[in-house]
Amino acid sequence: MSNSDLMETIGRISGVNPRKCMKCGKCSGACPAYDEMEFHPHQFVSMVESGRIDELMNSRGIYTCLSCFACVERCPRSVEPAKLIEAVRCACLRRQGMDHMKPEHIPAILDEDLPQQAVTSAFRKYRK
Amino acid sequence: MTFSYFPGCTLKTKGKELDRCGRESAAALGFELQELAQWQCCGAVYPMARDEIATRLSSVRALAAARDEGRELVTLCSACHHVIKRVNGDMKKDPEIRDKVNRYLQLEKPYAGETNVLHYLEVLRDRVGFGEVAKKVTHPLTGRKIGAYYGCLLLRPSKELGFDDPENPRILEDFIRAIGAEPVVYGMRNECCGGYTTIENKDYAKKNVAKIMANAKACGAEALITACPLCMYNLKENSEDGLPVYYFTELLAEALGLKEADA
Amino acid sequence: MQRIGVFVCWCGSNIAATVDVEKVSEVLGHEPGVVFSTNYQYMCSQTGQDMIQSAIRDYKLTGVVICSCSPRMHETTFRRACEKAGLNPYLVEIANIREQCSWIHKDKAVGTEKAIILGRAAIAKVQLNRPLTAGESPVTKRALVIGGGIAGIQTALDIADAGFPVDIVEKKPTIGGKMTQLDKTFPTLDCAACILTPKMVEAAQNENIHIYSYSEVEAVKGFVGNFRVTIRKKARYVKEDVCTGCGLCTEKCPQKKVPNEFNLGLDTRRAIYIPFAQAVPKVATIDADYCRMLKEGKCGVCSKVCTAGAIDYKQKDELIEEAYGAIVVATGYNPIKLDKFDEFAYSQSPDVVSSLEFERLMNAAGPTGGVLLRPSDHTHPKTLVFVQCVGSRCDSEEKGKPYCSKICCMYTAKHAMLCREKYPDTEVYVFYIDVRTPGKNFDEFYRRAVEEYGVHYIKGMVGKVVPENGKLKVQASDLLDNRQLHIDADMVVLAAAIEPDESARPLATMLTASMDTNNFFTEAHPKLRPVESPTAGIFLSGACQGPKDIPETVAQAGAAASKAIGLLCKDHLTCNPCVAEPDELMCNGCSSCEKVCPYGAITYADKEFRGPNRTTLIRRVAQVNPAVCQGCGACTVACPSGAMDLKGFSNKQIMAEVDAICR
Amino acid sequence: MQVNGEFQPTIVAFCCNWCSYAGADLSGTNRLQYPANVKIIRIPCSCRLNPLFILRAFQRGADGVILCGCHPGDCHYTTGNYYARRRMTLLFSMLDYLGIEKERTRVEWVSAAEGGKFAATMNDFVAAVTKLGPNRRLEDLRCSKD
Repeated sequence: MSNSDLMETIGRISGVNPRKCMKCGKCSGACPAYDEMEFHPHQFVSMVESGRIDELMNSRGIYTCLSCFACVERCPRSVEPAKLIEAVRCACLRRQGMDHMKPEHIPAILDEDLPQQAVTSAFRKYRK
Repeated sequence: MTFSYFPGCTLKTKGKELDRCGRESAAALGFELQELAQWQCCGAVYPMARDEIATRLSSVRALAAARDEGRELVTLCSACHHVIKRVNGDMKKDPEIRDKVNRYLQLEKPYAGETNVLHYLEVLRDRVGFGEVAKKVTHPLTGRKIGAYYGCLLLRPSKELGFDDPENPRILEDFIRAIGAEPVVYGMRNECCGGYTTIENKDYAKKNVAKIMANAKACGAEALITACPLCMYNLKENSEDGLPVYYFTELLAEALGLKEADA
Repeated sequence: MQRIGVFVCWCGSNIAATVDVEKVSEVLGHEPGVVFSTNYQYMCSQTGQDMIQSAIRDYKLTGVVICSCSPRMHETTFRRACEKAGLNPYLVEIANIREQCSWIHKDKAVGTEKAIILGRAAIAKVQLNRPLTAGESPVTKRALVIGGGIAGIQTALDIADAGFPVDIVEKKPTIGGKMTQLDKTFPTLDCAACILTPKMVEAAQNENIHIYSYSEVEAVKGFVGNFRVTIRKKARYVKEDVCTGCGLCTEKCPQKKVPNEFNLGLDTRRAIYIPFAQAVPKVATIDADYCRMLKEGKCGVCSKVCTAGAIDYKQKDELIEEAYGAIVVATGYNPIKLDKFDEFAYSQSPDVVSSLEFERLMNAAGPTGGVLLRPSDHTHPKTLVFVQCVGSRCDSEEKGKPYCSKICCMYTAKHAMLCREKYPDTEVYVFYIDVRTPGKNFDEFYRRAVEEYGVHYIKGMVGKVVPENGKLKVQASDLLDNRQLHIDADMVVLAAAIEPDESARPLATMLTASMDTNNFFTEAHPKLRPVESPTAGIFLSGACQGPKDIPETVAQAGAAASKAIGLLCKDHLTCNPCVAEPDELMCNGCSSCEKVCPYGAITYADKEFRGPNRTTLIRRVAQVNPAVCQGCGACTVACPSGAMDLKGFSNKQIMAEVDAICR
Repeated sequence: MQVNGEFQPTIVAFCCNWCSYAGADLSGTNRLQYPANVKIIRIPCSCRLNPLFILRAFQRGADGVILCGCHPGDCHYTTGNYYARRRMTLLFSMLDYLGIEKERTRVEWVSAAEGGKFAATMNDFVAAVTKLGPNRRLEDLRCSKD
């Protein structure tokens, strides 16, 4: 997919208009996963706007975003950065062989108390 | 008062206590949770991408089933509540998603968000009333200092969930008061515990949990309650010397005197 | 039979180059009703005007059509010329053959043909013109200022100085407004009270000014020059003219637990109180919500200690009616409530305060006597975090405001600077999105805060504040360093957005003044008429029109005063004669016109009409107040029976123009 | 109207006194050309336009009618253009019902500063109406010369 197609896809499936962003950085101030991401929520917004999507797709941050919606809740401009991060993650996972987690990994992770919910959500987040 | 009930995958397995105590307390409080005849896992995370249709279907099946029964749909698990309520919102407000889902499901009667989705706590607050709950309490948890742990899924995004004030919620605090205990308000109660990342990166989840625990302890909490099995797991497993954590329904059952009964 | 004169102007070559003026005057001369037609090089010149005037006399003209430049240019000139020759000025019509013909067409044949059609349309219209006389209405030489903050006080002082009586209506027990609560003012750091209180006293002592404190506007009737206003003087249970303001009652009152609004609830006052030492009028007021005597009929301590005998538990609200020629709105602003921004823990920790609360905590007359102490434990804070744009520049309607509140950047710089100046042991952080300092000496002031006082300005925003172990754990972003900051602060100060006072909207409805979606009053023109409301006779002063700092407020207050004075100077107002006029025989009193009138110019009266067979019947019919009607014509179209028409632009006149053009 | 065998539409433009009429003047001041088919009638406000005037124009042989007013929110009389907008919406749906092509009528907001927009709008409108050809449907043929 060309970069402009990627931008279009991300805009469409996220429903986010990055131009609404006023670059206040509240999303990154609110983010509990900040230190686990090399690109931070506010950067996702500006990098999607400027078309630097490949870099985002290759970043670890798309798998460490907790989808806790703190950025969505607190954004004064209703930009919803979490939806952008999700859209970049989807664009990545939907490519052949890009699954971030495979079923064969699971047995090693499982412990006595791990709820099904954790596995289900991880699969939803990490593979297509 | 009878509600359709969506237990969700975890409440049938690792989170049995949340479910069992919830149902028993419901009976004691005078309402019934009628489990949907057929339900499938909601998927545990809400599909934010607008073109994800398949991942919305199981929620819509549950919603349509509740509609056909003519009842409100109650969930206990925070994640199920989050997913089903938001998918319901999509079905109500997003014509494109609604149309695609309905074409896919071929229901007898297309679904358009008619069902009202309630969390068990909302039932306690809005249908039963915490005042009534307090009246039914036989074994008040007097003197116990309990911190409510909301996490993220119950509250946010508040525009869609409309559950409580997302930054200074009080529904669990009111609940704690209703069962005779003393609520401890602490700032981290609506911050994320690390969620599903515990599968991949335990240390990361531990860091989040440590902050929450430290804050709850510093504010004087002696135990935490939650409505989410994943939060429960994270708070318990990923904390070295953390506070005890309970499902809120466990304490509800205790306060209603249901604990000895089955002991 | 009409006798119409047509005058075609060449405008040098402006018109004559692309319009054959000879042909135009020739052809138009044959139009029905036209008895005289000519052309001349410059119709607007003295010679041209003389030509028109002598034609009016010589040919006994009953209507004049001038084919020339835009009526926006010289309509008044030609009307005046005709009036001098004894023709009613509203019997003149202009055909715009310059801006809308000669200047936009290159082909002379095309231009000439169009000019003829435009001339015909004007002739068709003037056939139906009726002489109109502009009415006059007298002006009541008294002004009302609603709101007694710095804006209202300044406006009142300026109007009073010009010699006109002014009344100030203030809903609080004292005038002074928000400025009384401020400590220092930017960018000069002079003490707010020191510059404001003399003005309050001046207002009280000025014999042209009457202050209705603890009063509200209840109803407004009338129109420019002739407003009739009902003022509700709320019962304060103290005789204003008897109370000496000694304050003994406020010391003896046993009800001590009333939150003190002057200090924003940071301390308490008594049930009988004087808001602050320099209050004007310095008169006690009983808070009926807390007074035991008023609630339960027991107590009466204040009455016993009052040697002047000023206490009157039986006092009732009083309604006062007064007439005014001009009304100035100065209802000001309030900081927004912060309960929807609890990520900053405002309702979870007393050490998270709004900027206005911080102002009180720094003020010598404030709850801490001017020593900066944390509200929670009265200790001296070491680390302070200021958060800007709390609730300003928000996208979502329910949570914040879409606009920039304008004053926050500067007062935050002031707070940070004062903090560092008084307490050099403090660390002060300011989180900003943009620093906006477009005012005289403003940017210099902000730079001083950074460079001389060492305030840490951080581009970024606070995302979460968590109270823990007596500290406030602040999590924020530093966008320029691209990192997340974690600061253990002792106090967090929130620069809350400001919004118009809640009394503004109901007041706007009473005044039929327009408002924007944020409840700020709209000005008549955003550039050229910034202190007037579109409703004649209503003027805007201060932050009720938009966020403003003190210098801007005072400047606007003076401007509003001068506009009001300009109005009050006149003995009579000339009205626009092109106003709506109902045909009473056709009107069925349905109120459709009244509903669309933006000025409230239409009322209804029951009138007696003669029916068939010598019967009479009383019908409700519309009446237009020509002094209020601005002549927009909305009512003429809304009227289902076609009873309403607009003078000067009547249905028949416009239809005649249409017919002439489509002929 | 036919000139040299070419159809020349008759266009009536109603312009509000405060914004659009001034905008038309400005396009003249700037010498911005637009076809001579357009004849402007000045009204105090767009809300003065009675839908009857438009019907009358069509009846008397106009091929297109355009209403120009202040931009929403900028009305000299505060709300007049909102009334105009609503009335025109209703009228247009009625004209549509009668089979009058919707390109024959138009509402445009032109401020006093938009001389360029005024000229461009008129050029565009005249071209659109020219393309449609003469208006026969509403014309009162009793008034017709031929």
